[in-house]
Amino acid sequence: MSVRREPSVDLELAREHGLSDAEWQRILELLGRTPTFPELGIFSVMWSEHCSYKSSRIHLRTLPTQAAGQGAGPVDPGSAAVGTVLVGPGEGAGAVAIGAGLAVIFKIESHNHPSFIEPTQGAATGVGGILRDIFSMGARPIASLDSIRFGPLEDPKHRMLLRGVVRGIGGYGNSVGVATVGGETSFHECYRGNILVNAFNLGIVPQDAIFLGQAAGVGNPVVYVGSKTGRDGIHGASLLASAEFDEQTDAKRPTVQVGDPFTEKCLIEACLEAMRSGDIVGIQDMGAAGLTCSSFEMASRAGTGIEMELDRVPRRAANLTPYELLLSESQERMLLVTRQGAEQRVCEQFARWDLEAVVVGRVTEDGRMKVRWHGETVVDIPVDPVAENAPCYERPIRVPAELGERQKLDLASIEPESDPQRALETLLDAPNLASKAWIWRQYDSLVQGNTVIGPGGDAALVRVKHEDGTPTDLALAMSVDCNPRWCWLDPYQGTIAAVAESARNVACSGARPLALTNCLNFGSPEKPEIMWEFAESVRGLGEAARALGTPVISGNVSFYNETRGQAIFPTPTIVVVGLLDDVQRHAVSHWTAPGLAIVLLGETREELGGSEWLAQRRGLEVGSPPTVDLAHEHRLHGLLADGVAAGEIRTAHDVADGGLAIALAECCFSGPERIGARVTLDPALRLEALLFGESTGRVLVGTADAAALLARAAAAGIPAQRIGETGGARLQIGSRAGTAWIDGELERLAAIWSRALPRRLEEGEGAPALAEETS
Amino acid sequence: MKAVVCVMLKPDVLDPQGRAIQRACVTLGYDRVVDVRQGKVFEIELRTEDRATAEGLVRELCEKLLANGVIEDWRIERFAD
Amino acid sequence: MKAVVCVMLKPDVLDPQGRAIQRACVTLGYDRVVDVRQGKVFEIELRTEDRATAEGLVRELCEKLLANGVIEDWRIERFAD
Amino acid sequence: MFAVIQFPGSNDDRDMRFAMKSVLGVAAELVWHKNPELPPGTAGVLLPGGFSYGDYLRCGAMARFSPVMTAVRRFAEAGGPVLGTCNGFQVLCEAGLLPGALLRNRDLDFLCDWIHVRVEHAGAPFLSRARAGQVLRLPIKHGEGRYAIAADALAGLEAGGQVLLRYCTPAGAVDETANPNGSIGNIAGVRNAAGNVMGLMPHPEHAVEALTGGTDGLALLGSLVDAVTAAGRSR
Ligand SMILES: Nc1ncnc2c1ncn2[C@@H]1O[C@H](COP(=O)(O)OP(=O)(O)O)[C@@H](O)[C@H]1O
Ligand SMILES: [Mg+2]
Repeated sequence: MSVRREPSVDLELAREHGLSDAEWQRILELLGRTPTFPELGIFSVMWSEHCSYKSSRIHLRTLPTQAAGQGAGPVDPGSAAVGTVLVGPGEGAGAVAIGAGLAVIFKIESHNHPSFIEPTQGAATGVGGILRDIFSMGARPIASLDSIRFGPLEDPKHRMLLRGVVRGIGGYGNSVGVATVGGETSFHECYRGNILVNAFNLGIVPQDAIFLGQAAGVGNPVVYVGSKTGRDGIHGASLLASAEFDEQTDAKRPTVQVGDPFTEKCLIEACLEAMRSGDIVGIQDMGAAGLTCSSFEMASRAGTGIEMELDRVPRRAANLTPYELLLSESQERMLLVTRQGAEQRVCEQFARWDLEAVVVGRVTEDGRMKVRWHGETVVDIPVDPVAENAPCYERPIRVPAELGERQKLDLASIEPESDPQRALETLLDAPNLASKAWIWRQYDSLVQGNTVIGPGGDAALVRVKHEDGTPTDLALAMSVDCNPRWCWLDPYQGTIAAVAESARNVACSGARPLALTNCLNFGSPEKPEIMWEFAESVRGLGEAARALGTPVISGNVSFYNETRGQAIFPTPTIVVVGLLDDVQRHAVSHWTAPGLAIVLLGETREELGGSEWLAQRRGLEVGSPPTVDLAHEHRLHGLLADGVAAGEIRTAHDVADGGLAIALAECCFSGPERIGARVTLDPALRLEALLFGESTGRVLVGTADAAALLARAAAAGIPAQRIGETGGARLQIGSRAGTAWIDGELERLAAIWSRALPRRLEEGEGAPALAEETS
Repeated sequence: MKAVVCVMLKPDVLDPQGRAIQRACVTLGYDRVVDVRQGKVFEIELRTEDRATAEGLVRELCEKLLANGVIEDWRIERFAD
Repeated sequence: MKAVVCVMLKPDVLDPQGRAIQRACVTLGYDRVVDVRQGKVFEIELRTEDRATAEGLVRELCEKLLANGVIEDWRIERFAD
Repeated sequence: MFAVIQFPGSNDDRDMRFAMKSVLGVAAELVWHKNPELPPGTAGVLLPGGFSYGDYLRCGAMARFSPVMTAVRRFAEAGGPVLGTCNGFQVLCEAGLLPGALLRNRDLDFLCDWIHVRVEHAGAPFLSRARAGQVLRLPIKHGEGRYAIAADALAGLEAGGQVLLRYCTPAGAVDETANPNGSIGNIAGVRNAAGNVMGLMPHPEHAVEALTGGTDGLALLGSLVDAVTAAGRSR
């Protein structure tokens, strides 16, 4: 056996691994002995917040994970009713039946910290990881979204981060041939020390061909597939800065991985091929905590054990230790369990794609994970206690002392808007509201030929094909949303609003919301105030999901998003996915022709708390976010779907950040050609609330048959008013009495809106090109 | 004065490009090619005749701009006139 | 034996990357940087101890694979052990 | 039958097959790059877009060594029609089947957008369904699409009528504002001297349905179908 220098394992080392004293005790009891060094490594990652959800689990348990009316029993795959949840949280991703014998599989995940350290590779590997979650379930990934948040663009570092992250997401997604069809981008001081990069992917699979990460069938071979294992990404090099390691060992161990989209593309094709062959029993990607986490989870789900010969694992670097091999997070690797006797065939199939596939172990019945290294047993621990019975904490919760202060907004003391035209232009130029075309033009949004609505619309809309390429009439709509400022002012209301907005965006295409996934980005769970934010947010998420009939089928929690004690705003990123039965009948979010009537659905209230107008024009981030009437939202979804299906609704655009004036402007210039609008409003409210207030539950509609639509709205119990018509080359908004509040040439307004990001990025031309280049 | 600077991925960081090239070499029959690493080279033209000044400048540039120390190493390959 | 090979765009081919970096240098205050060209560097590990063999091999590789003669020039920067 | 070559890392291979099979209704098969031969009955070869071999080293540089490329070269030398789009164009240039090379975009970024190209020379086999001067709206999606070629070779190309498509404004004006990537002479697509091999950076296979953005790509792919059908009849 090769000589290994390993530190001696004790409480001290356990602490350096991030384990608490109580957890250390638990390990000793579980094993009845002191763990080996590799075993300690395994416990530390399996029981880390990231893998075990130890602080979040008791909250997440409250979320609805099944469709309304769906029984608890197993469903009949192949003919499950549309909307049935086939796989809920716990697997790589969730699955929902969509008809035509197909299911949609989707999930969102964070890659925040790596992207801060190395934006291009951090973001790229984030995309790679979420793709593996999807195709490891047998689905072909067809569409991605990204939700990215940075500090102010005035900071050159954040310009560099934005460029790097976009290059990473594009570089990886474009190369693997999965369309990035939309996303969300925002900027705020609170992300200066901790950016957010959340990646979403969605795939299609026949309902009866969904694969799970299970190591079933005693005696079945366990096969390692994909890239060789290197020393990269071994957890928290920082945690391990101990005397037992000489300086060099640590310096040699990169914490950030480099993505290899080419290998991933080959893996996608090879895995899908292999899964169709009938030789695969279970499959999972080696994500966080690599080989350890994947093998434990697979064995745990199947109630089996695994026996592994670590020296068979393909290695990229010399002298890798068992500890490193078990914990490495090298990318583009999968773990498969095949039928006995099929392993040779499977390995050859991968060889066709020039991918390495090696039998590294087999499934056992004793429920233990046994790992040998050159004949010596280096790990021997029971699977269940590690994977399933990980610690679970009910962390203390405290309402932030200054919450009242945050929420205080005395509208009477706010100076009224005296120059609405100027306000509109300021908002159009605000990075949070400006066009994000500079970003999404760098993403291939067309590959696979299914993109009906790409980036730039409310929700992206993607046509569904069978694996053999035959098109269906179905399409899926998806949108990623969160207003972090609202969540900071009121995490409960803010999260409800995020779900509502995402669902509303989806409904604007004509699709019916089906289910959702979420990525909960928060600060340290060890702070009671943060834990309060988290609990409130999950409470809101559950309530909204129930009310809108969109079960939570997958998700991800990212804690510890803080730097020097300064946490980010609570940022629960939501993606609602919706289904459209007839892809030919859909609505877009821009005017499609001049001469259409403009109808506003929903009610505008005097709500300015947490608005972009208040932030941009008065420098205030206070108040309570607008309230959400979930019953109204639900009715609105039905109205939109029916109105689109009936052909009455051509354009539907959700009124969100920046309010009615911004939404109107977007309708005018986000289409292939600009079309103006003339709108008259009743000045029943404060002007800034009327034009820039962000009351929820509103949608702008363009229709050729206003009467029919108004009747339909009345029948559905949705307030609706005709406010103007499309046409011309100007955006004009005024009162019925004839006061012109806003009157601007589209060309000029559109230029402000579309130049806002590139202008800021070019100003700091400098830090751009540099190290972000990979090719 | 001209400086030639090489920026390479750190030895333990995966270099997918280098690996692909090495494989291509073998496929082409060059099986003596056991490893390839691909990096970036910068030829930097500096307005100075002084070697020490140039070196100081280039070092700063490497640290600030040309390499990301998290995954890359750099070296000044040579100076030329 | 190891060979270090540089591949650069031909002098008359526009190198927008090099130009962007040059501008970035100036923005950062390094106005003595008058020109930057960015190329690729390959570190090739060869199974041979013989310098002449190595050189022959590397030349062939450059011509066949590593550089595209339409737009690029290449040079062997050095050999090392 | 059309052979759509599938390299490891090809992305638009299935989309190309979809365009030919499901939209144009002709036989089309994916052909694995390790095949030393084209399938019997191959009447046209399509090299799809994507990132063959990850586009590591240079776009198309490694794909040209794939075993199937020997057969493609033979097919081309025998006068068979070969069309390369995006990465397929890059492969053809690297393989020497088309003149020139494709470089990093002028503005460095990958660019996905709908652009316009002007047909410079209509006619079989690639543009019989178009007329000279016609403007086509097609998508591009590439990071390395800046066409480059030495000055004397360029003169030869122009003189020989080998420049088939140029980036232009919607109205058909060829100027710098309409040049998305800095290509010399706004060149978006060229053919070889014999006229049976063509490469272009835009993606005709992504412009075949109104539902997903437009149908101008059929001008190219449909022409190819016509050419192959005509050849089949005359044989
Ligand atoms: N990072 C990004 N990647 C891709 N598309 C993006 C990104 N950021 C924004 N977009 C697109 O820009 C448009 C506007 O985004 P957003 O302001 O979030 O819309 P909304 O307010 O309707 O949710 C959307 O179509 C969205 O998909
Ligand atoms: Mg949004």
